[in-house]
Amino acid sequence: MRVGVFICHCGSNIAGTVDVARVAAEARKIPGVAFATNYMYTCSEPGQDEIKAAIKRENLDRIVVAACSPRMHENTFRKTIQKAGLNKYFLEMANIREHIAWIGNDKELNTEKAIDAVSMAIAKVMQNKPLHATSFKINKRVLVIGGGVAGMQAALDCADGGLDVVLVEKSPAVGGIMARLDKTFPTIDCSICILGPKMVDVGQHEKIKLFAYSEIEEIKGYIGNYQIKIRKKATYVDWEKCTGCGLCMEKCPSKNSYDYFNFGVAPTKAINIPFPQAIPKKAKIDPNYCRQFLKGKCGVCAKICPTGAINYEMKDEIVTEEVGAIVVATGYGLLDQNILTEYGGTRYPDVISGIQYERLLNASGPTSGHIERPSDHTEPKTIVFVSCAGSRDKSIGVPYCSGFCCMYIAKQAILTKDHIPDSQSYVFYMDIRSPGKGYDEFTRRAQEEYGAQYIRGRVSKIYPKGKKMIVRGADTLLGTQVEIEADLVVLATAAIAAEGAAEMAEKLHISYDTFGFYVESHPKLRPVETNTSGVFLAGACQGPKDIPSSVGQGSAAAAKVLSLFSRDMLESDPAIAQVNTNACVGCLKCLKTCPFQAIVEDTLRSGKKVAKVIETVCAGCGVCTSTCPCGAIQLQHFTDNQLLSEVSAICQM
Amino acid sequence: MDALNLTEKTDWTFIEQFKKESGDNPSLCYQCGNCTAGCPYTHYFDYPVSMIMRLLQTGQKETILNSKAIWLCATCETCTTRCPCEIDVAHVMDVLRHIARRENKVAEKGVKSFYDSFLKSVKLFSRMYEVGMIMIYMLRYGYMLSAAKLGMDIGPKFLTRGKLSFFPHELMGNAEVARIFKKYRKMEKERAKK
Amino acid sequence: MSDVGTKELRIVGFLCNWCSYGGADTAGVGRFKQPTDLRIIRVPCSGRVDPLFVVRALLTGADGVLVSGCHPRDCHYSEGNYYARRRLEMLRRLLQFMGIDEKRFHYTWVSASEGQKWQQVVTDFTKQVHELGPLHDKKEKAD
Amino acid sequence: MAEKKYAYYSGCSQETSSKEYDISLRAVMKALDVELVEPEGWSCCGSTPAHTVNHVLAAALAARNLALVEKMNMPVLTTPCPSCLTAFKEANHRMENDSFKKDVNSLLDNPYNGTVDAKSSLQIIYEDIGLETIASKVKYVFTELKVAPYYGCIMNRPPALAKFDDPENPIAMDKILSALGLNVCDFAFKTECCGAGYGYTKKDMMKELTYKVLDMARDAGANCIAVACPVCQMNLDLNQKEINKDRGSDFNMPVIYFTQLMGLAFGCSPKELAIKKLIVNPDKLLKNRMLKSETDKGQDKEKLKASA
Ligand SMILES: Cc1cc2nc3c(=O)[nH]c(=O)nc-3n(C[C@H](O)[C@H](O)[C@H](O)COP(=O)(O)OP(=O)(O)OC[C@H]3O[C@@H](n4cnc5c(N)ncnc54)[C@H](O)[C@@H]3O)c2cc1C
Ligand SMILES: Cc1cc2nc3c(=O)[nH]c(=O)nc-3n(C[C@H](O)[C@H](O)[C@H](O)COP(=O)(O)OP(=O)(O)OC[C@H]3O[C@@H](n4cnc5c(N)ncnc54)[C@H](O)[C@@H]3O)c2cc1C
Ligand code: SF4
Ligand code: SF4
Ligand code: SF4
Ligand code: SF4
Ligand code: SF4
Ligand code: SF4
Ligand code: SF4
Ligand code: SF4
Repeated sequence: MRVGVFICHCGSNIAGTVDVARVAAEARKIPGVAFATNYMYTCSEPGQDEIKAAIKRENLDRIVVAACSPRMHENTFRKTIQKAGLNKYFLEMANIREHIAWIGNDKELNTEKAIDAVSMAIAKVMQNKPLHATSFKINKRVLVIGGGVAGMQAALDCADGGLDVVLVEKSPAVGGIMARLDKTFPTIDCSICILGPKMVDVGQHEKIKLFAYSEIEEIKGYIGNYQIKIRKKATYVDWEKCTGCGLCMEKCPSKNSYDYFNFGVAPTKAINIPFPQAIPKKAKIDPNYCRQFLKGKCGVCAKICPTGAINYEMKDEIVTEEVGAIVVATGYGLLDQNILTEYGGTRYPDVISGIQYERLLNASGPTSGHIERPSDHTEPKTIVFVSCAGSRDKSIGVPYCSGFCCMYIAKQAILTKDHIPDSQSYVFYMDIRSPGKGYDEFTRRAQEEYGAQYIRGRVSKIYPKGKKMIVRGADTLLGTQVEIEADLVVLATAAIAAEGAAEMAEKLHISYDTFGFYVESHPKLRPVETNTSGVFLAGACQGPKDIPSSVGQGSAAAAKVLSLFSRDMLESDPAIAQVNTNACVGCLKCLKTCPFQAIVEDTLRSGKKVAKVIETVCAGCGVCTSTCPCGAIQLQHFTDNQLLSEVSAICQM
Repeated sequence: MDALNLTEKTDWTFIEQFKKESGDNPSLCYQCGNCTAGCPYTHYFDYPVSMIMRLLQTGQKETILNSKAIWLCATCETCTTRCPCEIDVAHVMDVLRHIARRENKVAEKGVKSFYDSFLKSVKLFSRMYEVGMIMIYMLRYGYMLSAAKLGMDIGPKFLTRGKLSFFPHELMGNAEVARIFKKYRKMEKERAKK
Repeated sequence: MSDVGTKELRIVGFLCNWCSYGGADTAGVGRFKQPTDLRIIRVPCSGRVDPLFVVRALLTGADGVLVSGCHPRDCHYSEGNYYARRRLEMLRRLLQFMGIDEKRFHYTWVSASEGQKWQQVVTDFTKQVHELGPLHDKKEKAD
Repeated sequence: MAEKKYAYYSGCSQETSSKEYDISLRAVMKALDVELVEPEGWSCCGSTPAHTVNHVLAAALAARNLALVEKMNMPVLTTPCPSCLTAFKEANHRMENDSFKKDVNSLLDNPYNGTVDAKSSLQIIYEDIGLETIASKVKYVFTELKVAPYYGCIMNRPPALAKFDDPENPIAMDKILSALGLNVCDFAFKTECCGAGYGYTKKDMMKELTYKVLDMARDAGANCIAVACPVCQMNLDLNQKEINKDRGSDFNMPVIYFTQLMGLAFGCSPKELAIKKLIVNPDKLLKNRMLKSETDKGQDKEKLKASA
């Protein structure tokens, strides 16, 4: 065996705190090593050429690259050695950057540690076997979860690209938060006017199969071949028959149903179509408020419906869809105002959230676009906006910036002036975050043209006095406490992970951060991919973002799906489990533990019962390998021998 | 006025001393002003509390130790409760008072004297004994005028309702309590030597 | 690092590729300083860690072994870490029978985004092993 | 035998300027069948003045008392005074640190091991005794009272230390008063500072803060204030005349300990509760009282009216 070892400087990233020349020198002493060198930037083109040249020149058959994390460049170097004619599994990487050079400054200790890391990699690579991928067919249908603007964009781009799309939306209509907005920054165009046509397209596109008021029940399979179980929740209205005429809603006597679409600004009927432009435009009964469900009598809607669509007996229904890739676009949620007790929580009707204010501004909202105080329906003259209401607040576990509220506050301040010319807006802010194109100009306009008073400081307390709400804050630029007697207070409540985000991540086997936002594969270079191949992200489910970024990501995710589906076959990862039928005693312990049901019982010609791995199903976790009492089932590339050789490399010295 | 020359006038040792003594990290403060916004006493402060935090970040030792603010803070905990960065601001003010005491820089002598009288009364009587405390406050610190006024305001109302007793409670001094103070002085002296 | 004691000890870490290995990467990217005793072996899943690996390491020269995987319910392979937990919990009890202080072995969950938590885990565990001292009368590394 | 038993630290003020708090609390606890055991030879907790000097000294003054309770083998010490409560909680919290604990114990004759939990009497009444029991003891309902419940600044703060109720909108006292059948106002200044210990040194400052609280209580429609802190009580009660003189206002708002209100509802006599010690006389407001059994009926009628 002739192992070649390449130690990377990564500029000064590694060489600054690791004596790379000494690591190479020590590597050379290890039996089996035929060649060892150190190089400035190994991943650069000349760096890779150097590896290829050395393979030829030195006749190397195994390669160790000691550099950054394999999560960064393993694929790069696998391709490199493949080009030089080696099987790509004859590569091992030693992570001497993230795990060594960057976490300590003691060059002596770091160098020792790097030598160990290289020894381990050498020990392992000598055990490596050539592995060959097999290819399988892709099911070229895509599932999009979440029908907000990001999900719709992804669905439309995929459908326009010729793919069959399954779109699953949890609520009764698509559109997400954007469908609730009045106007959008920084251009102040009507939100539903630009979103409406997209929603109609989604509803009518022959390639898009829309499941509204539905949720993902179960996801099975792997990239190229997923089986999805979808729960169609009972609406108690047969949507095949419902024409969306709205008669039922008019006549329903249960008038105090919570209006999810309007964030509770005003009540709605127990049977309702969420908003005039809803797609699909179908009615749905809320059994928490319907008298038929609560008291067992009413039936008004059933009597009135001209198409006989009402069905109080309806049950949830499970349907199965098969797809080859998944785009997750489940968006975000908003912080429960009740947590902000210093602002009164929801105790004071005239302290509302930004999204509720958006509904008050909206011409098709519950007040037909007249701004009024929820308490007495009068027109407010003094409106105070409180930014970062719960955002950037470590004390409640939301240390991050919600990203878009600075901008929408400026928008709302501008719109307020348009609606009520003799009004005065005040905005409490800590920083104005407006780094997009035309954004800062926009927040400036709110101040310069629309006269909004911006006060630099946080608000500490809000309380009622007479008919006014007193907002007590600081003006840190004046260095003083200030109070404003407001008619209406609008809190820019923090953006948080969507409800159920963690459960969804678990179904998809993707990671989420401490706050419940999904983790992308690389924060800069793979922003819409996840670490689970075949699953892509779009929109605010990955972190708070505004509409332009959400749409951009929706398109980007679609492009990723289209490029994945541009091939007919996919290569499987050959690092899967393999049974040594000689050693297997047929106990089937492995079968019981495999999380993917990838193992079946098989009978050899001799009649012997053994375990057998279904190649396309095995995900390569290795749980079976650590289960088997005989060492008969081995996860390729991570066999007992390979891992123990690494242990030996560092322990038996 | 000249620009504040931060190269010369940043007292890094003071910042370090503060950090060590308090266990608080002034860098956590992002100057949102919430503490000032909620502080009931801010109108009486010479520097609002968020500015004290800023002065601390920039190592302005003299300004801080000579401020009235640190003595007028009532430890009401409003700032600590609402600080989004989880800084125990009231504790910061407390520690600044300790440093100011040690360095003999007390901008609000009356407030300090009151605290001292209170403790003196505790040392003597082992419990706070209001009449005794007021007498100490009057005698030792010569605040005759205000004290006389105090006597006028509070005395009659309290005495007629049997609220102030002229005599301390039966306990009348407990050797252990006095010892706590004695041992504490000794501890302080030893610390100072080091 | 100096604050955990004088001489380096030998600690072997088994880290799952998806979460903890990524978490250690994140800690590195964030330049979160850590003690240097740890040597990391990458495994696909914490469920791949055979208790025998741990025993082998401890018997042949390691002073401590750390296993870290994805948080329960967040496993890249659905439930590999549940198997890991069950097995490693058994192992902990076994170690006592073998006369090895169970404090030399630790398993935990660190996700790819938790760089700071990883720093804490490494620092704490290294400190814990240093408090116990070396497990073997090791020859100097040079020979 | 009493059903529940607690170590009880009345605090210095409750011996002098706010005797009525101690007296009424004891009466209420007796009615509720709770035994209070005072540690013998207790001393001052150190209060605010001590912690402005040094935290070790402050903790030692507090811990001396906790050590007495520890010796009595009682796990919980209750005190009506939020200032004492904070002193005890601070001491407990800081003494979790070993070197701090060593320093504190070096000042004490008998070391304290940190095993005694300090809880306000309000918390004990709210959590351990509970609203149901309280409601079951009510004999009279005082129909004239419109109460603003005032907790003061440190009863629930900082939340990490207090570990009781909400630091911005506490409700324990509201619920207790409601259980007494009283009319409780939605009061926004429940935790605004009343002027603290500045009554002696910075009177104008104190009066300004007191004014704000009184003003807000009146705004909320209250005709009296319920308190749970001797300092709050003194500041709010003692200075109304002067404030009226300064500002031309006309406050005459009784400031009553919540324990006195409980006692009155339970049927204790004003004398048993030392009502006379209050400066602003509440007698007029207390004149109208109804037997609870009657008000229940009345309320039912009102409810019927309202729903009709
Ligand atoms: C008050 C306010 C004003 C704003 N104004 C502007 C503005 O003017 N300009 C601008 O650019 N941005 C604005 N924004 C930001 C804007 O709302 C977001 O950028 C945008 O909505 C993100 O789109 P999304 O599709 O990623 O997520 P969402 O809009 O949240 O859509 C997600 C969709 O997924 C669905 N879903 C969630 N979970 C599941 C599940 N488990 N299964 C199936 N479906 C699921 C939801 O029901 C929803 O329909 C504003 C935000 C707020 C709060
Ligand atoms: C000091 C500084 C620090 C930064 N740090 C960060 C950071 O830490 N993280 C981060 O995310 N971002 C950072 N940025 C921003 C980052 O530089 C940009 O986001 C990124 O470079 C944009 O990439 P791009 O490909 O769009 O444009 P560019 O990097 O500008 O690339 C454009 C390319 O097009 C070529 N080109 C131009 N005109 C023509 C033409 N007519 N014909 C052919 N070729 C042409 C140019 O030569 C150039 O190679 C930083 C920026 C600065 C200034
Ligand atoms: S359920 Fe019937 S009445 Fe209601 S909207 Fe549909 S078709 Fe019209
Ligand atoms: S049955 Fe329910 S949904 Fe239908 S009209 Fe009656 S209350 Fe409304
Ligand atoms: S976008 Fe602005 S208002 Fe929103 S959290 Fe960030 S800084 Fe605060
Ligand atoms: S211009 Fe650059 S430096 Fe200035 S606020 Fe914007 S991003 Fe920050
Ligand atoms: S556990 Fe091992 S021996 Fe048992 S069936 Fe599976 S491979 Fe065969
Ligand atoms: S490695 Fe083993 S346990 Fe894991 S998926 Fe494959 S067969 Fe199943
Ligand atoms: S509230 Fe906290 S973060 Fe804000 S200015 Fe005060 S100390 Fe700083
Ligand atoms: S603790 Fe002191 S600084 Fe903080 S709010 Fe109260 S008085 Fe102001």
